[in-house]
Amino acid sequence: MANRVRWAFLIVALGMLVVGAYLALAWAPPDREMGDVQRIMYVHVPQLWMALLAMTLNFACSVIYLVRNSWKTDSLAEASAEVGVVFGAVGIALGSIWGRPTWGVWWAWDPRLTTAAILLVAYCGYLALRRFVDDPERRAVWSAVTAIVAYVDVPLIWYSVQWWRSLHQVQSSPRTVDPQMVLVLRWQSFAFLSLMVFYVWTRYLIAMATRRRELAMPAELSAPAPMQTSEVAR
Amino acid sequence: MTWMHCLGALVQSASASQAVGAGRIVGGWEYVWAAYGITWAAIVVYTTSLIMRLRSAQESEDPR
Amino acid sequence: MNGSPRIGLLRSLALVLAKDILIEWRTRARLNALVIFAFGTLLIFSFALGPDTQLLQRNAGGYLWLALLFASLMALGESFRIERENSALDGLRLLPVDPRALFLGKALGNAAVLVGLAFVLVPVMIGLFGVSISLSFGLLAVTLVLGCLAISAPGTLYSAVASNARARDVLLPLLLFPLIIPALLAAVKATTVVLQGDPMSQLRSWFGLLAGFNLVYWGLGFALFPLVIEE
Amino acid sequence: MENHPAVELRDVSKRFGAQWALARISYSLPRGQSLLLTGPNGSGKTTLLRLIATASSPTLGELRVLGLNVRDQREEIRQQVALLSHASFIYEDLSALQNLSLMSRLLGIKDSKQRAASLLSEVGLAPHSPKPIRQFSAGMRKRLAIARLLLKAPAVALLDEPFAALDPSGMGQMERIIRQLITQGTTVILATHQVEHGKTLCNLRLHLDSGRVAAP
Repeated sequence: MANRVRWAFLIVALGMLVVGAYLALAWAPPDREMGDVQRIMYVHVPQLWMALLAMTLNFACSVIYLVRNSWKTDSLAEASAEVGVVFGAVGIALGSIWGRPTWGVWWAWDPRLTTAAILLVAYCGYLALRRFVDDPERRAVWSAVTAIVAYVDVPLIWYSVQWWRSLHQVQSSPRTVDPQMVLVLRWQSFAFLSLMVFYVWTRYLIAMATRRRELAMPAELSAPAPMQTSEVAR
Repeated sequence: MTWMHCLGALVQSASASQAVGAGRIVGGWEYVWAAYGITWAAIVVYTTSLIMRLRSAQESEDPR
Repeated sequence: MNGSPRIGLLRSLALVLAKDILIEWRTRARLNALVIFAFGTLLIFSFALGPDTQLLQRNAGGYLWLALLFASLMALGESFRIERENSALDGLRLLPVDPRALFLGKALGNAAVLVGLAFVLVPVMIGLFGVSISLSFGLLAVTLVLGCLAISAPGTLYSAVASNARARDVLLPLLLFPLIIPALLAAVKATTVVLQGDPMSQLRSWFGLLAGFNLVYWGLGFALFPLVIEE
Repeated sequence: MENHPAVELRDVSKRFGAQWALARISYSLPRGQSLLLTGPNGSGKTTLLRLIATASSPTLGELRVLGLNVRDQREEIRQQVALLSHASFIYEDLSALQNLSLMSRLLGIKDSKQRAASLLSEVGLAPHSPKPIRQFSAGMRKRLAIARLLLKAPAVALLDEPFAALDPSGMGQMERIIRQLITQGTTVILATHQVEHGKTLCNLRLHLDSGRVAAP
């Protein structure tokens, strides 16, 4: 049953994205200043939003893990960090493609894109740390600490990059006053949200399967089934 | 490429004469196609990788 | 059983810090190597960017902080290599020493090494890049101290994590560099302003950012370091 | 509190990754007793001592030391328990005297320097006290480590292979120190491969094999 719901999220996401592609490429009007190039926004902005949402989920899981150790929150943290990196990488690449016709350069140190790129590197570091620690318990604690430390940096990075760029500020996003544009953007956001649920859910199942393999109980020990271990047992 | 430029100029002049419609940046559809192409490619690649990883993780568990 | 009386957080902090400084003093050769490394980094920038003296002058603050950041990686790694040898940090933890005192002591020790290094590098920078201090030396000192503190708090926390992982030499910069960007940006800008004058009075906001960064990461380190070193 | 056993294990298990170093150990050691812990390499002796010293925490089960729970009363346990381990817990770049006086200051002992110096002569290291540890031999390190343990005057002393790397005179000295600890009423747990030697010192014995209690 749960498995069917998980697949439904993927199917809904793909269906919405196909319709969304039509809405974004043909139905929505071109922007007054940016013309058709502005249509990139309908895939660029929602993916960066999803990246930020995934990292927020990762932060929440990390805090919860430190308060009350559980393999479920650790696995969810791992899943959301990877999904956040995937969305973030695509989102930044699209931002760069958008920047080329708009500003004439691939990379203009726009504060939003710069902040996103810094965060992307930070979360790649987080995933590398998870890879380089073999003991599951210590890995969970250390990566939770790292995630909290990295997430708290988001506002600091944001303000510092903004001040740093304040001398030649560029407008980074179009005004989405047209109701048709708002509608398409909202449609695409829900499509990517549904896709993200499928991603995180599937990645979570992979992480839990890995935990079970790492924490395999010998047969005669599994009888009392105390909390920490029963959680990962199926 | 050159005819694209001409077309762009044509569209621009047409819109200028009508004083409504397309704005400052004209054309650029190749960037739009690239952006949507990358998005869909990423979705296909990552979805396949997730499905295969989940399958191999569950297969390595079951024999036990 | 004569239960040992506990000593306070500040006293154990002072003892841990004094221990680190004593070790640094007894292994001065290592400290000298660090100074020479940082000096070499400054020199390399001059060669890599050509003899364009105006460019060097304009970016002197940036080169100074990059040299300090690279040197800090070595200092941080070394500081936890000492603790890992013979599991000495475990020994202190079991003594017991308050782990928060361990964090503050180690982080302050690392900051002290970096501040010392920074004060050695400033005259070198002035000589090499031909800059002069247009605001006061006191403001430069404040910038250096705030910047070094900002590197050392998250650096100590991450170094404690990375020192136990595989590939620790790659992991520490991978974790630290993106994190440190706001502090690095603020320190470089503040240094440049101190060197070249402050027509738009930006110094206050960069100091504010540095102070905020320090507040956040010294606080987080204080709260999270015990979790990192306990097994 | 005085009625609690020195060490009480109930179904204590410890896992490292997929390996179970200890599997459901249950045991109770009364105060003032001396326990000989034996078993082949990798049987879990060191892991057990590290758990009791709160250097790491059990994966499952309940472990109390002097009636205190290792999960939430670590600091209190650590004040009364001392571990002599394979890792010597000493700083290579400091001298023997500096190492010991650092520890005694951190423990809040008055006259820390005199106490450290007298302990150094007790373990026969007085002539080497200003030398950096880097120049010490393995046996000298072991002597310094036992001095570090005595400094704390613990209620429970955990000794992991105390005789390894010692010369005959060092062995004799170590034996004297252990006997003295036992007669002072300290609870001693001694893990060693020299079973016959250990039997002459301890009055109880626990044999471990692949993480389980077994008959020797």
